[in-house]
Amino acid sequence: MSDMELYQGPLDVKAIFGRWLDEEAASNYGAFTPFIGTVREEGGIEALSFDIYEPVLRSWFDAWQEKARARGAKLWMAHSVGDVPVHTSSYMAAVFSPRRRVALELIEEFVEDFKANAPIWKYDVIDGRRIYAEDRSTPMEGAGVLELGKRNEE
Amino acid sequence: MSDMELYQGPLDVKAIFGRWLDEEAASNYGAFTPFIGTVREEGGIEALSFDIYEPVLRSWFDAWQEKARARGAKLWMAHSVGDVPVHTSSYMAAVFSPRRRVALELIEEFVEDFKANAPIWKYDVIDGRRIYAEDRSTPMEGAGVLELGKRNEE
Amino acid sequence: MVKVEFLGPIAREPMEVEADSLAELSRVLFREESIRPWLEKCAVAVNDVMVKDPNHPLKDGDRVSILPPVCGG
Amino acid sequence: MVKVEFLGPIAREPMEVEADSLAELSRVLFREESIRPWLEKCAVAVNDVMVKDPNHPLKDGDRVSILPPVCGG
Repeated sequence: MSDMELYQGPLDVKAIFGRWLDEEAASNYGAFTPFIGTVREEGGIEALSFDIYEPVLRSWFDAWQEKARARGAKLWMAHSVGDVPVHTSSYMAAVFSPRRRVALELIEEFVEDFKANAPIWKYDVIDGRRIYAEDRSTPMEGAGVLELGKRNEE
Repeated sequence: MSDMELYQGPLDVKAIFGRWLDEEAASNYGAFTPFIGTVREEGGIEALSFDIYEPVLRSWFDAWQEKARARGAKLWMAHSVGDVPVHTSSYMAAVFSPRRRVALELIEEFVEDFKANAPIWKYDVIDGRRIYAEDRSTPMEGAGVLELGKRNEE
Repeated sequence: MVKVEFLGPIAREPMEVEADSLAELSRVLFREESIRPWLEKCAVAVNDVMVKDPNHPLKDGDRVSILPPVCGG
Repeated sequence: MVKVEFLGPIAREPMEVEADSLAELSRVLFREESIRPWLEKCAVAVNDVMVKDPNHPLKDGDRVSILPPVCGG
Protein backbone atom coordinates (compact mmCIF):
# COMPACT_ATOMS: atom_id res chain seq x y z
CA MET A 1 0.00 0.00 0.00
CA SER A 2 1.40 3.35 -1.05
CA ASP A 3 1.71 6.28 1.36
CA MET A 4 -0.14 8.53 -1.15
CA GLU A 5 -3.59 7.28 -2.02
CA LEU A 6 -6.11 8.61 -4.54
CA TYR A 7 -9.73 7.52 -4.46
CA GLN A 8 -12.64 8.03 -6.81
CA GLY A 9 -15.28 9.92 -4.75
CA PRO A 10 -15.38 10.54 -0.99
CA LEU A 11 -12.83 9.03 1.42
CA ASP A 12 -13.74 6.27 3.85
CA VAL A 13 -12.17 8.23 6.70
CA LYS A 14 -12.46 5.57 9.41
CA ALA A 15 -11.03 2.82 7.19
CA ILE A 16 -8.08 4.93 6.05
CA PHE A 17 -7.37 6.20 9.58
CA GLY A 18 -7.48 2.64 10.91
CA ARG A 19 -5.19 1.32 8.23
CA TRP A 20 -2.56 4.06 8.77
CA LEU A 21 -2.68 3.32 12.47
CA ASP A 22 -2.22 -0.42 11.84
CA GLU A 23 0.61 0.16 9.37
CA GLU A 24 2.58 2.15 11.97
CA ALA A 25 1.49 0.15 15.03
CA ALA A 26 4.97 -1.28 15.57
CA SER A 27 6.99 1.73 14.32
CA ASN A 28 7.45 3.16 17.83
CA TYR A 29 6.19 6.64 16.93
CA GLY A 30 4.95 8.65 19.90
CA ALA A 31 2.83 11.24 18.09
CA PHE A 32 0.29 10.90 15.28
CA THR A 33 -1.30 14.08 13.88
CA PRO A 34 -3.92 13.57 11.16
CA PHE A 35 -5.72 16.31 9.29
CA ILE A 36 -9.14 15.57 7.78
CA GLY A 37 -10.81 17.94 5.33
CA THR A 38 -14.57 17.69 4.90
CA VAL A 39 -16.81 19.38 2.34
CA ARG A 40 -18.88 22.11 4.00
CA GLU A 41 -22.44 22.86 3.04
CA GLU A 42 -22.21 26.49 1.89
CA GLY A 43 -22.92 28.64 -1.12
CA GLY A 44 -25.63 26.25 -2.30
CA ILE A 45 -23.19 23.56 -3.42
CA GLU A 46 -24.17 19.89 -3.48
CA ALA A 47 -20.58 18.65 -3.79
CA LEU A 48 -17.02 19.67 -4.56
CA SER A 49 -15.24 18.00 -7.44
CA PHE A 50 -11.50 17.53 -8.00
CA ASP A 51 -9.07 17.05 -10.87
CA ILE A 52 -5.59 15.83 -9.96
CA TYR A 53 -2.42 15.69 -12.00
CA GLU A 54 -0.92 12.61 -10.41
CA PRO A 55 2.70 12.61 -11.71
CA VAL A 56 3.45 16.09 -10.30
CA LEU A 57 1.47 15.37 -7.13
CA ARG A 58 3.56 12.24 -6.64
CA SER A 59 6.89 14.10 -6.93
CA TRP A 60 5.62 16.91 -4.70
CA PHE A 61 4.59 14.31 -2.11
CA ASP A 62 7.83 12.33 -2.40
CA ALA A 63 9.86 15.51 -1.77
CA TRP A 64 7.81 16.09 1.39
CA GLN A 65 8.26 12.48 2.46
CA GLU A 66 12.03 13.07 2.21
CA LYS A 67 11.78 16.22 4.37
CA ALA A 68 9.75 14.28 6.92
CA ARG A 69 12.23 11.39 6.95
CA ALA A 70 15.09 13.85 7.59
CA ARG A 71 13.21 14.87 10.75
CA GLY A 72 12.57 11.27 11.80
CA ALA A 73 8.91 11.41 10.77
CA LYS A 74 6.61 9.75 8.23
CA LEU A 75 3.78 11.20 6.12
CA TRP A 76 0.58 9.67 4.79
CA MET A 77 -1.93 11.28 2.48
CA ALA A 78 -5.22 10.45 0.74
CA HIS A 79 -7.29 12.58 -1.65
CA SER A 80 -10.45 12.24 -3.68
CA VAL A 81 -10.78 12.49 -7.44
CA GLY A 82 -14.17 13.50 -8.90
CA ASP A 83 -17.27 14.42 -6.91
CA VAL A 84 -17.34 14.60 -3.09
CA PRO A 85 -20.79 15.41 -1.60
CA VAL A 86 -21.22 17.89 1.28
CA HIS A 87 -20.45 16.46 4.74
CA THR A 88 -18.12 13.82 3.29
CA SER A 89 -14.33 14.04 3.22
CA SER A 90 -12.00 14.70 0.30
CA TYR A 91 -8.61 15.02 1.99
CA MET A 92 -6.64 13.27 4.72
CA ALA A 93 -3.01 13.77 5.68
CA ALA A 94 -1.07 12.56 8.70
CA VAL A 95 2.32 12.75 10.35
CA PHE A 96 3.79 10.03 12.54
CA SER A 97 6.79 11.17 14.56
CA PRO A 98 8.72 10.06 17.62
CA ARG A 99 7.96 13.41 19.29
CA ARG A 100 5.00 15.76 19.38
CA ARG A 101 6.75 19.00 18.33
CA VAL A 102 7.81 17.61 14.96
CA ALA A 103 4.36 16.06 14.38
CA LEU A 104 2.53 19.32 15.16
CA GLU A 105 4.89 21.49 13.11
CA LEU A 106 5.07 19.15 10.16
CA ILE A 107 1.33 18.61 9.73
CA GLU A 108 0.84 22.38 9.63
CA GLU A 109 3.66 22.98 7.15
CA PHE A 110 2.55 20.06 5.00
CA VAL A 111 -1.13 21.07 4.85
CA GLU A 112 -0.29 24.71 4.09
CA ASP A 113 2.10 23.79 1.28
CA PHE A 114 -0.45 21.28 0.02
CA LYS A 115 -3.04 24.06 -0.34
CA ALA A 116 -0.55 26.23 -2.22
CA ASN A 117 1.30 23.74 -4.41
CA ALA A 118 -0.40 20.38 -4.83
CA PRO A 119 -1.60 20.11 -8.48
CA ILE A 120 -5.29 19.71 -7.65
CA TRP A 121 -8.15 21.72 -9.10
CA LYS A 122 -11.37 22.28 -7.25
CA TYR A 123 -14.88 22.81 -8.64
CA ASP A 124 -18.16 23.66 -6.96
CA VAL A 125 -20.96 21.35 -8.07
CA ILE A 126 -24.23 23.31 -8.28
CA ASP A 127 -27.31 21.91 -10.05
CA GLY A 128 -25.09 19.15 -11.42
CA ARG A 129 -22.72 21.68 -13.06
CA ARG A 130 -18.98 21.88 -12.29
CA ILE A 131 -17.77 25.46 -11.70
CA TYR A 132 -14.01 26.08 -11.25
CA ALA A 133 -13.36 27.53 -7.75
CA GLU A 134 -11.24 30.29 -9.24
CA ASP A 135 -11.56 32.77 -6.35
CA ARG A 136 -10.23 30.19 -3.82
CA SER A 137 -7.41 28.97 -6.06
CA THR A 138 -3.76 29.99 -5.78
CA PRO A 139 -1.11 30.19 -8.51
CA MET A 140 1.52 27.52 -7.82
CA GLU A 141 5.11 28.32 -6.94
CA GLY A 142 6.79 29.20 -10.21
CA ALA A 143 3.64 30.63 -11.77
CA GLY A 144 4.46 33.42 -14.22
CA VAL A 145 7.29 31.48 -15.88
CA LEU A 146 5.47 32.14 -19.19
CA GLU A 147 5.41 35.93 -18.71
CA LEU A 148 8.39 36.32 -21.05
CA GLY A 149 6.15 35.49 -23.99
CA LYS A 150 3.72 38.21 -22.97
CA ARG A 151 6.47 40.84 -22.64
CA ASN A 152 7.82 39.89 -26.03
CA GLU A 153 4.40 40.29 -27.59
CA GLU A 154 3.80 43.73 -26.09
CA MET B 1 -21.32 11.44 25.98
CA SER B 2 -18.98 14.06 27.41
CA ASP B 3 -16.36 15.84 25.32
CA MET B 4 -13.66 14.96 27.91
CA GLU B 5 -13.31 11.22 28.44
CA LEU B 6 -11.15 9.31 30.94
CA TYR B 7 -10.51 5.59 30.52
CA GLN B 8 -8.88 2.99 32.72
CA GLY B 9 -5.91 1.67 30.70
CA PRO B 10 -5.08 2.22 27.02
CA LEU B 11 -7.42 4.07 24.64
CA ASP B 12 -9.33 2.29 21.89
CA VAL B 13 -8.11 4.84 19.35
CA LYS B 14 -10.19 3.69 16.37
CA ALA B 15 -13.41 3.53 18.38
CA ILE B 16 -12.91 6.98 19.93
CA PHE B 17 -11.89 8.53 16.60
CA GLY B 18 -14.93 6.98 14.91
CA ARG B 19 -17.29 8.19 17.58
CA TRP B 20 -15.99 11.79 17.48
CA LEU B 21 -16.37 11.73 13.71
CA ASP B 22 -19.95 10.45 14.00
CA GLU B 23 -20.85 12.99 16.71
CA GLU B 24 -19.80 15.87 14.43
CA ALA B 25 -20.91 14.32 11.12
CA ALA B 26 -23.70 16.85 10.67
CA SER B 27 -22.00 19.87 12.32
CA ASN B 28 -20.70 21.23 9.00
CA TYR B 29 -17.08 21.55 10.17
CA GLY B 30 -14.55 21.62 7.33
CA ALA B 31 -11.41 20.68 9.25
CA PHE B 32 -10.75 17.99 11.85
CA THR B 33 -7.29 17.81 13.45
CA PRO B 34 -6.75 15.00 15.95
CA PHE B 35 -3.60 14.41 17.97
CA ILE B 36 -2.84 10.88 19.19
CA GLY B 37 -0.11 10.18 21.75
CA THR B 38 1.30 6.65 21.92
CA VAL B 39 3.66 5.16 24.50
CA ARG B 40 7.12 4.70 22.98
CA GLU B 41 9.30 1.73 23.81
CA GLU B 42 12.38 3.42 25.30
CA GLY B 43 14.44 3.43 28.48
CA GLY B 44 13.45 -0.16 29.24
CA ILE B 45 9.87 0.73 30.25
CA GLU B 46 7.04 -1.76 29.87
CA ALA B 47 4.31 0.86 30.28
CA LEU B 48 3.58 4.41 31.35
CA SER B 49 1.14 4.99 34.16
CA PHE B 50 -0.98 8.06 34.89
CA ASP B 51 -2.68 9.75 37.84
CA ILE B 52 -5.26 12.41 37.05
CA TYR B 53 -6.92 14.98 39.26
CA GLU B 54 -10.24 15.13 37.46
CA PRO B 55 -11.93 18.23 38.98
CA VAL B 56 -9.08 20.57 37.97
CA LEU B 57 -8.64 18.79 34.61
CA ARG B 58 -12.34 19.35 33.96
CA SER B 59 -12.17 23.10 34.65
CA TRP B 60 -8.96 23.41 32.62
CA PHE B 61 -10.69 21.61 29.73
CA ASP B 62 -13.92 23.61 30.03
CA ALA B 63 -11.94 26.87 29.83
CA TRP B 64 -10.31 25.61 26.62
CA GLN B 65 -13.67 24.54 25.23
CA GLU B 66 -14.84 28.14 25.78
CA LYS B 67 -11.79 29.51 23.93
CA ALA B 68 -12.46 27.08 21.06
CA ARG B 69 -16.13 28.04 20.91
CA ALA B 70 -15.18 31.74 20.70
CA ARG B 71 -13.24 30.83 17.55
CA GLY B 72 -16.10 28.78 16.10
CA ALA B 73 -14.42 25.47 16.91
CA LYS B 74 -15.03 22.43 19.13
CA LEU B 75 -12.60 20.33 21.20
CA TRP B 76 -12.61 16.66 22.17
CA MET B 77 -10.20 14.91 24.47
CA ALA B 78 -9.59 11.43 25.91
CA HIS B 79 -6.90 10.29 28.38
CA SER B 80 -5.92 7.11 30.17
CA VAL B 81 -5.77 6.56 33.91
CA GLY B 82 -3.43 3.82 35.23
CA ASP B 83 -1.11 1.66 33.15
CA VAL B 84 -0.72 2.04 29.39
CA PRO B 85 1.64 -0.53 27.77
CA VAL B 86 4.22 0.46 25.13
CA HIS B 87 2.81 0.88 21.59
CA THR B 88 -0.67 1.63 22.92
CA SER B 89 -2.17 5.12 23.24
CA SER B 90 -2.79 7.21 26.34
CA TYR B 91 -3.91 10.55 24.91
CA MET B 92 -6.20 11.80 22.17
CA ALA B 93 -7.30 15.34 21.48
CA ALA B 94 -9.06 16.85 18.48
CA VAL B 95 -10.31 20.13 17.06
CA PHE B 96 -13.24 20.46 14.71
CA SER B 97 -13.44 23.84 12.99
CA PRO B 98 -15.11 25.37 9.96
CA ARG B 99 -11.68 26.34 8.57
CA ARG B 100 -8.25 24.72 8.55
CA ARG B 101 -6.21 27.62 10.00
CA VAL B 102 -8.12 27.61 13.29
CA ALA B 103 -8.00 23.80 13.49
CA LEU B 104 -4.23 23.66 12.94
CA GLU B 105 -3.47 26.53 15.33
CA LEU B 106 -5.82 25.37 18.05
CA ILE B 107 -4.67 21.74 18.19
CA GLU B 108 -1.08 22.95 18.62
CA GLU B 109 -1.96 25.50 21.33
CA PHE B 110 -4.19 23.01 23.11
CA VAL B 111 -1.66 20.15 23.13
CA GLU B 112 1.17 22.43 24.30
CA ASP B 113 -0.89 23.88 27.14
CA PHE B 114 -2.08 20.38 27.99
CA LYS B 115 1.54 19.25 28.45
CA ALA B 116 2.25 22.23 30.68
CA ASN B 117 -0.93 22.59 32.72
CA ALA B 118 -3.20 19.55 32.72
CA PRO B 119 -3.13 17.99 36.24
CA ILE B 120 -1.79 14.61 35.13
CA TRP B 121 1.21 12.80 36.62
CA LYS B 122 3.25 10.33 34.61
CA TYR B 123 5.19 7.31 35.85
CA ASP B 124 7.52 4.91 34.06
CA VAL B 125 6.64 1.30 34.77
CA ILE B 126 9.83 -0.80 34.97
CA ASP B 127 9.85 -4.33 36.38
CA GLY B 128 6.31 -3.71 37.61
CA ARG B 129 7.40 -0.65 39.64
CA ARG B 130 5.97 2.85 39.11
CA ILE B 131 8.65 5.59 38.96
CA TYR B 132 7.57 9.26 38.79
CA ALA B 133 8.80 10.82 35.51
CA GLU B 134 10.23 13.78 37.39
CA ASP B 135 12.75 14.87 34.74
CA ARG B 136 10.01 15.16 32.05
CA SER B 137 7.53 16.94 34.34
CA THR B 138 6.83 20.68 34.38
CA PRO B 139 5.67 22.86 37.26
CA MET B 140 2.16 24.10 36.50
CA GLU B 141 1.31 27.73 35.90
CA GLY B 142 1.18 29.32 39.35
CA ALA B 143 3.76 26.98 40.85
CA GLY B 144 5.73 28.70 43.59
CA VAL B 145 2.66 30.20 45.23
CA LEU B 146 3.85 28.54 48.46
CA GLU B 147 7.31 30.20 48.35
CA LEU B 148 6.19 32.78 50.89
CA GLY B 149 6.28 30.14 53.61
CA LYS B 150 9.84 29.25 52.71
CA ARG B 151 10.99 32.88 52.80
CA ASN B 152 9.38 33.38 56.17
CA GLU B 153 11.12 30.31 57.56
CA GLU B 154 14.57 31.42 56.36
CA MET C 1 -9.40 23.93 59.87
CA VAL C 2 -8.58 23.35 56.17
CA LYS C 3 -7.99 19.98 54.59
CA VAL C 4 -4.77 19.65 52.59
CA GLU C 5 -4.39 16.87 50.01
CA PHE C 6 -1.21 15.96 48.14
CA LEU C 7 -1.69 14.85 44.55
CA GLY C 8 0.19 12.53 42.20
CA PRO C 9 3.64 11.37 43.30
CA ILE C 10 3.72 13.10 46.71
CA ALA C 11 3.38 10.07 48.96
CA ARG C 12 1.60 11.75 51.82
CA GLU C 13 -1.81 11.29 53.43
CA PRO C 14 -4.13 14.32 53.57
CA MET C 15 -3.75 16.52 56.65
CA GLU C 16 -5.92 18.97 58.60
CA VAL C 17 -4.29 22.36 59.23
CA GLU C 18 -5.31 25.52 61.10
CA ALA C 19 -4.55 28.39 58.68
CA ASP C 20 -6.45 31.48 57.54
CA SER C 21 -4.36 32.15 54.43
CA LEU C 22 -2.23 30.33 51.92
CA ALA C 23 0.83 32.14 53.32
CA GLU C 24 0.10 30.76 56.75
CA LEU C 25 -0.50 27.27 55.40
CA SER C 26 2.77 27.39 53.51
CA ARG C 27 4.68 28.19 56.73
CA VAL C 28 3.20 25.09 58.31
CA LEU C 29 3.97 22.90 55.28
CA PHE C 30 7.57 24.07 55.02
CA ARG C 31 8.23 22.70 58.49
CA GLU C 32 7.36 19.16 57.29
CA GLU C 33 10.55 17.39 56.13
CA SER C 34 8.76 15.05 53.68
CA ILE C 35 6.78 17.85 52.01
CA ARG C 36 9.34 20.68 51.91
CA PRO C 37 11.30 19.54 48.77
CA TRP C 38 8.08 19.48 46.72
CA LEU C 39 6.66 22.84 47.65
CA GLU C 40 8.53 25.34 45.49
CA LYS C 41 7.61 23.32 42.35
CA CYS C 42 3.97 22.90 43.33
CA ALA C 43 0.85 24.75 42.24
CA VAL C 44 -2.20 25.03 44.48
CA ALA C 45 -5.95 24.68 44.05
CA VAL C 46 -8.46 25.74 46.69
CA ASN C 47 -11.78 23.90 46.38
CA ASP C 48 -10.60 22.77 42.91
CA VAL C 49 -9.93 26.30 41.67
CA MET C 50 -6.30 27.17 40.84
CA VAL C 51 -4.94 29.94 43.07
CA LYS C 52 -2.02 32.23 42.22
CA ASP C 53 -2.13 34.74 45.08
CA PRO C 54 0.25 33.67 47.89
CA ASN C 55 -1.93 35.58 50.37
CA HIS C 56 -5.17 33.93 49.27
CA PRO C 57 -7.45 33.78 52.34
CA LEU C 58 -8.60 30.37 53.62
CA LYS C 59 -11.74 29.66 55.57
CA ASP C 60 -12.90 26.77 57.69
CA GLY C 61 -13.69 23.70 55.56
CA ASP C 62 -11.65 24.77 52.54
CA ARG C 63 -10.01 21.96 50.63
CA VAL C 64 -6.45 22.75 49.45
CA SER C 65 -4.83 20.58 46.75
CA ILE C 66 -1.06 20.57 46.28
CA LEU C 67 -0.20 19.83 42.61
CA PRO C 68 3.37 18.74 41.82
CA PRO C 69 4.96 19.08 38.31
CA VAL C 70 2.81 17.49 35.61
CA CYS C 71 3.36 15.51 32.43
CA GLY C 72 0.23 14.36 30.65
CA GLY C 73 0.03 12.71 27.25
CA MET D 1 7.92 19.36 -31.73
CA VAL D 2 6.83 19.50 -28.10
CA LYS D 3 3.46 18.40 -26.83
CA VAL D 4 1.60 20.95 -24.66
CA GLU D 5 -1.22 19.84 -22.36
CA PHE D 6 -3.55 22.07 -20.39
CA LEU D 7 -4.55 20.81 -16.96
CA GLY D 8 -7.58 21.26 -14.74
CA PRO D 9 -10.09 23.92 -15.73
CA ILE D 10 -8.38 25.10 -18.96
CA ALA D 11 -10.81 23.68 -21.49
CA ARG D 12 -8.33 23.11 -24.30
CA GLU D 13 -7.15 20.01 -26.16
CA PRO D 14 -3.39 19.27 -26.15
CA MET D 15 -1.39 20.88 -28.96
CA GLU D 16 1.88 20.20 -30.77
CA VAL D 17 4.23 23.21 -30.99
CA GLU D 18 7.60 23.85 -32.60
CA ALA D 19 9.68 25.55 -29.84
CA ASP D 20 13.23 25.10 -28.54
CA SER D 21 12.72 26.97 -25.26
CA LEU D 22 9.96 27.83 -22.82
CA ALA D 23 10.31 31.48 -23.84
CA GLU D 24 9.62 30.56 -27.45
CA LEU D 25 6.68 28.36 -26.46
CA SER D 26 5.21 31.16 -24.38
CA ARG D 27 5.31 33.53 -27.37
CA VAL D 28 3.26 30.99 -29.34
CA LEU D 29 0.78 30.44 -26.51
CA PHE D 30 0.20 34.14 -25.92
CA ARG D 31 -1.10 34.44 -29.46
CA GLU D 32 -3.95 32.03 -28.66
CA GLU D 33 -7.03 33.96 -27.49
CA SER D 34 -8.47 31.11 -25.39
CA ILE D 35 -5.19 30.42 -23.58
CA ARG D 36 -3.81 33.93 -23.03
CA PRO D 37 -5.88 34.89 -19.94
CA TRP D 38 -4.61 31.79 -18.10
CA LEU D 39 -0.94 32.08 -18.75
CA GLU D 40 0.33 34.64 -16.25
CA LYS D 41 -1.24 32.63 -13.40
CA CYS D 42 0.05 29.27 -14.62
CA ALA D 43 3.03 27.20 -13.54
CA VAL D 44 4.77 24.81 -15.93
CA ALA D 45 6.10 21.26 -15.75
CA VAL D 46 8.33 19.75 -18.44
CA ASN D 47 8.14 15.94 -18.51
CA ASP D 48 6.40 16.15 -15.10
CA VAL D 49 9.17 18.20 -13.47
CA MET D 50 8.29 21.74 -12.35
CA VAL D 51 10.29 24.37 -14.23
CA LYS D 52 11.00 27.90 -12.98
CA ASP D 53 13.47 29.19 -15.59
CA PRO D 54 11.59 31.10 -18.33
CA ASN D 55 14.44 30.25 -20.75
CA HIS D 56 14.34 26.52 -19.99
CA PRO D 57 15.40 24.70 -23.22
CA LEU D 58 12.95 22.30 -24.89
CA LYS D 59 13.82 19.37 -27.07
CA ASP D 60 11.88 17.29 -29.55
CA GLY D 61 9.38 15.03 -27.79
CA ASP D 62 9.23 17.04 -24.54
CA ARG D 63 5.86 17.10 -22.81
CA VAL D 64 4.93 20.50 -21.36
CA SER D 65 2.10 20.75 -18.79
CA ILE D 66 0.39 24.06 -18.08
CA LEU D 67 -0.88 24.14 -14.47
CA PRO D 68 -3.49 26.78 -13.56
CA PRO D 69 -4.11 27.99 -9.95
CA VAL D 70 -4.74 25.12 -7.54
CA CYS D 71 -6.94 24.43 -4.56
CA GLY D 72 -6.67 20.95 -3.05
CA GLY D 73 -8.28 19.73 0.13
